[in-house]
Amino acid sequence: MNKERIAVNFAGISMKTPVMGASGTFGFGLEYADFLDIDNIGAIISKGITPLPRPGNPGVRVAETPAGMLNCIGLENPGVDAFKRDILPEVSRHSTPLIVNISAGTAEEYGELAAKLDVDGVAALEVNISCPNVKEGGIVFGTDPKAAASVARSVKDHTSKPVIMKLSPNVTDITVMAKAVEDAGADAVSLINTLTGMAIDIYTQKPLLGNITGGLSGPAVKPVALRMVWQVANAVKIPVLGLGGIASWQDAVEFMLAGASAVAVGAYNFVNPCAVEEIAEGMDAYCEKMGISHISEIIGKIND
Amino acid sequence: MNKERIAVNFAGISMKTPVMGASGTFGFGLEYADFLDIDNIGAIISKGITPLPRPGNPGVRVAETPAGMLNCIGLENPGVDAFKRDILPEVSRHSTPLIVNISAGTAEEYGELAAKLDVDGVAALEVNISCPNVKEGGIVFGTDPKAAASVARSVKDHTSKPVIMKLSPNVTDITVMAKAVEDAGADAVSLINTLTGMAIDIYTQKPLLGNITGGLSGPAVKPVALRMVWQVANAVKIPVLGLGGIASWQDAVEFMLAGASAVAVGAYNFVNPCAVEEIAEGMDAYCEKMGISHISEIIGKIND
Amino acid sequence: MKKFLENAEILQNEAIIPDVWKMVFHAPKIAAEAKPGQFVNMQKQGGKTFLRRPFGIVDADTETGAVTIIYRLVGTGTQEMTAMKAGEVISAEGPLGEGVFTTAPGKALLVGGGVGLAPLIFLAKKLDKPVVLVAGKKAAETFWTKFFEPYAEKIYVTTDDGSLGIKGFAVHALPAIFAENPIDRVSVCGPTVMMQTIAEASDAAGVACEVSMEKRMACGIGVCLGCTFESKLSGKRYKVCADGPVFPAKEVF
Amino acid sequence: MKKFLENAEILQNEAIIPDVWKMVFHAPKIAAEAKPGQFVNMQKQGGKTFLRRPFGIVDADTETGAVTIIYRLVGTGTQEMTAMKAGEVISAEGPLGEGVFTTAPGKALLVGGGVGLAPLIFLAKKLDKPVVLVAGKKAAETFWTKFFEPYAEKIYVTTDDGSLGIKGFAVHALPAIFAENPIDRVSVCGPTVMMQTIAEASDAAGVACEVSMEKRMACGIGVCLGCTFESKLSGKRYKVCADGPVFPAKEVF
Ligand SMILES: Cc1cc2nc3c(=O)[nH]c(=O)nc-3n(C[C@H](O)[C@H](O)[C@H](O)COP(=O)(O)OP(=O)(O)OC[C@H]3O[C@@H](n4cnc5c(N)ncnc54)[C@H](O)[C@@H]3O)c2cc1C
Ligand SMILES: Cc1cc2nc3c(=O)[nH]c(=O)nc-3n(C[C@H](O)[C@H](O)[C@H](O)COP(=O)(O)OP(=O)(O)OC[C@H]3O[C@@H](n4cnc5c(N)ncnc54)[C@H](O)[C@@H]3O)c2cc1C
Ligand SMILES: Cc1cc2nc3c(=O)[nH]c(=O)nc-3n(C[C@H](O)[C@H](O)[C@H](O)COP(=O)(O)O)c2cc1C
Ligand SMILES: Cc1cc2nc3c(=O)[nH]c(=O)nc-3n(C[C@H](O)[C@H](O)[C@H](O)COP(=O)(O)O)c2cc1C
Ligand code: FES
Ligand code: FES
Repeated sequence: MNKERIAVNFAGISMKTPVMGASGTFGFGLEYADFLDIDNIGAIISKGITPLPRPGNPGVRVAETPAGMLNCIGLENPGVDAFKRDILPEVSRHSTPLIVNISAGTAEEYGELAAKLDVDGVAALEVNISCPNVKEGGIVFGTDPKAAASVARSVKDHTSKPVIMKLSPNVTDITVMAKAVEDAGADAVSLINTLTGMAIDIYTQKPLLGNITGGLSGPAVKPVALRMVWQVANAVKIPVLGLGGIASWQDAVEFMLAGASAVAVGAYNFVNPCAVEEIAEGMDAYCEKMGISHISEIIGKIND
Repeated sequence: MNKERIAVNFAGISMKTPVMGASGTFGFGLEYADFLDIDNIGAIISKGITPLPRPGNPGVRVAETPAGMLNCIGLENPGVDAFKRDILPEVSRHSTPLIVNISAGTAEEYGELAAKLDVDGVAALEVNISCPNVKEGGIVFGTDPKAAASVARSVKDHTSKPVIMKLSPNVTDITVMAKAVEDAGADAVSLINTLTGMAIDIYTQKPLLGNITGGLSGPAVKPVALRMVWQVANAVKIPVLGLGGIASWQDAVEFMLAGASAVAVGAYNFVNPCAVEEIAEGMDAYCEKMGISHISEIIGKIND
Repeated sequence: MKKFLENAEILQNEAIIPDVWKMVFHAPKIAAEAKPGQFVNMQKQGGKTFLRRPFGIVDADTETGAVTIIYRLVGTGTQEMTAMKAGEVISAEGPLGEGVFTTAPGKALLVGGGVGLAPLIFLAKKLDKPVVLVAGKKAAETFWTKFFEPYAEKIYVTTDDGSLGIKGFAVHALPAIFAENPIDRVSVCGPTVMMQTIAEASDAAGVACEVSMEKRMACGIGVCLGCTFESKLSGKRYKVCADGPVFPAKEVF
Repeated sequence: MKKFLENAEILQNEAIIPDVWKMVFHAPKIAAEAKPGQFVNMQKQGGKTFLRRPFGIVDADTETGAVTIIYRLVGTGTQEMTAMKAGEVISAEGPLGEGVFTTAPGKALLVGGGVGLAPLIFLAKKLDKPVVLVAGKKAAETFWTKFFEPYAEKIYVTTDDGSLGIKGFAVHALPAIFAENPIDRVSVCGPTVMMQTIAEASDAAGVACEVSMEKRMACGIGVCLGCTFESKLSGKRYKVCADGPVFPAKEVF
């Protein structure tokens, strides 16, 4: 493998590969230590961290769907204090950048949370304004450009780290959201979060998920994610982290050709826990085969 | 099979079963004559008909995706006059209701088209305000509640037939669209049309589809469609025709439990050309097994 | 023509050369109706693909009900077909396409390249001693000749690299073939450029030409409009799957 | 405990009774580490399912590398597993779960219902002559006893319909078992209501009890948080897949 060819700088963060583990699907990275070399991946994006501990939603939380899955975890996490105390020191032993994914109820709380995380060991913040599985905040911030911008501004004001705003696909025009957070000072955007979906048990005649609806992810959503990445990459100047259904190096290459500067693997980690590393290897082999001297050359290439 | 148990009346149209062939995937019904008894299905929904003939989009028009497909046909059709002259008389020989799916460039043109189709042999109009694959009109009508309402009103003013407004899933809140067309006088809504997606050829480094983007359909989108049907059924009083990814009688039952009064099968017809008939049979067997005396009893049952 | 959906037992499924496979399956209804030029739309049920995959009919035995296809390993769908074993069941829809090859009397020249040769085998069988031109990239591809031997009067071969037969493209062999044989019409199936050059050369020689088209298909039965094109002759729009796949060359080029 | 991903060759895959199958596959790394209570996350690659499917380990032979599971035919995933043949390859991830069954000295009672009995077979093998209670709906389900015979000191059977052994639920047999055997602890795996009633009865009798939990899982390795619950004892949140699947009953009920 040619390590230089696939090393990237995303929003100021140096990464060994352009492939990260997506929030909520990669734990805090360490859980994958038996399956891959966690010092040899792009970045670890943490499970969503909130100001206080959260138990998440009751009832069934995951369900399989055709070529994908639904989840309604509801942001279960130990809270920012326990995260800093118990988890951050462990992850910091590794050389791979840790991007902390954050969620809160108001723009102010987002800012306070960002301030608490403005510490060593945190490479960047990914701001989740798009969790479909929690009641407070989530959905408004993810669908209203003004609310999204206010969160972006509040986080920027309270951190020295690069700020990546994570966008929801459940909107009419995702470029409006992307431009709003760009104008508010975001350093990058990541997309997509999950599409809101549902499943029903035809024998109990009740919703399958405890939360009734849940977030759809996996290969099923890839065509939608790719389209949105392409739209957003053509609408903003800040870099785009592309994700949604990536399950192969071919998928990852498609996202970069559409305009993503780096990619993340989500639900597919559950299927192949070696995916984040293997996909980077495949991208390197693609460069070799296609005579591409650096992976970043293909970013947005379909527009040429 | 117990024919009474699954016969339904949808928006004033009597149907032998609650299962129809979806627009653009069922031709004009006759194409399926070798595979099923076209006098034994719920309804035939025609390919989108426009005021003038349309050649559709150039280049590749269909692509497979995980558990689904993309299409960018671009409303190829012979135009309303040729439809009335060449096709309608043939289809009218059958007892199954023909619902004509229509598209046009302005609210006025929608009205004129509706007037031309206010003839014998047309059971209802399904008004496509959500085609993602044509430039003029389509996307505005499908995402702006005022524009959608103006189309609904114009069509209602020019026809004596039931008017079914077909909604786009590419919106932030589909209930807003549904309520707008309900207020404008629509007799029913159908949803979902396709989700806008994309695919890239990693070797040519160009979009796979001639139109760059296309509409995603098939089992992949079912969780999203089901969620939207549930939301809309709880937001409006007019009946809902549910579709999006139906590939089995179990899927069809889920849609009815979520609140659909009838369902349609789209892309899955390409996989199993007998699907529209077989799914109705499966629904009948479900009634038998569950001790349900009429299929309409399960409409919206998950809310109980 | 009537179409059927059959759960077909696979009778044989073997590689001819590493990337080209032959599958024989038992689909008596399809076999009874099949005409040269028609195709079947195949799917392994419970497999990875969503859509069916179209393949030209290579042979259809009305007595045994056996239908043969020859397929090249391309992607997901053909990959999963190669993994199927005799005894397993595959879903076959067909025979599809109203536009079939001409089988009227007269001396026909069949020109094919790559897997485009597959449907021509069935045509050769139904004709009276046609002349056949097998075009390949390299010698390995010319195993095709053995399929035509029982039916052909004469078989010409071209290879791009000259490793077998005449060096060059199919069209380069036409003048000699026309000179040596009293050809009444040409039936072509292969890459678009081959079909176009053969069509033009035939036209120039005053010989009628028909071509078998290939387009990405979703339905295969004329309902999705994924595969349409506009006739160069009449401006009429045709569906490759339902009106074709075989068309007079003048409609296409 | 170390986890592995292995492309495992299937050595055997057969129905024991129509809806319950036994699969043996070659996964030497998993076999070498497996402990009773742990599970494997299985997937037929290129199949119909997106997520892996979890199954308790029934046996793991460190010498031959053979791992055994027993699975009930439930839906898509198990259906496609039944269609796999010896010689085919299945992807196995494991051994998963840090919360394993207690194998310390002492007289253990193993109580299981339905496929919940599967992981108890591996436990029985590792213990010194445990007492086993096999609970089934009807006599057909009690084929399980033959799996325990080599290891058990005594096997009790209950059936809901009384067609074999004691008529009634598992919990109905407990008083007699406790009276007849010097039980130090109880290990249960089965439907929630069985686990809860056994846990309560054990508690009432002053006997420690551990239960093996089952929740819908996406990852199986503690990252998705699909399978968590709150400890009744400490309020702490556990992941069934990573912290369990075996927990002291007091944490759960
Ligand atoms: C009428 C017709 C007859 C054909 N006859 C033969 C034949 O006899 N032998 C043979 O080897 N091939 C034939 N083909 C091409 C064959 O259908 C494709 O090679 C096959 O579908 C590839 O499937 P895949 O899943 O392996 O490839 P993938 O690339 O994974 O397929 C993805 C999608 O693209 C479509 N696709 C890919 N390549 C082609 C192609 N060349 N033409 C049309 N669609 C394509 C597939 O159908 C599928 O929908 C024929 C095509 C048509 C339209
Ligand atoms: C730790 C653990 C150990 C298990 N051990 C065994 C065993 O040894 N033998 C055995 O037969 N079964 C066992 N199960 C249950 C087994 O995982 C399910 O029966 C199986 O996943 C069903 O898959 P399916 O595709 O056939 O069913 P489907 O209903 O089609 O599956 C759909 C989804 O629901 C999940 N699911 C369905 N039923 C269950 C269930 N009962 N528990 C958890 N998830 C479920 C599937 O994993 C899948 O994600 C175990 C479950 C867990 C969590
Ligand atoms: C189980 C699960 C939990 C998730 N939790 C989070 C989260 O905490 N924060 C977040 O921003 N996204 C979360 N996501 C969304 C993913 O990071 C990702 O955006 C989405 O799943 C699409 O990518 P994929 O299709 O590759 O899974 C979660 C996804 C899954 C499947
Ligand atoms: C090839 C194709 C063509 C379509 N053409 C139309 C159309 O003309 N008018 C329309 O309203 N919807 C059209 N649709 C959308 C379908 O009617 C349906 O809403 C959508 O495909 C979702 O259903 P499915 O997932 O079951 O396919 C088309 C869909 C496909 C796949
Ligand atoms: S493939 Fe659908 S119309 Fe030809
Ligand atoms: S299944 Fe993912 S945390 Fe347990």
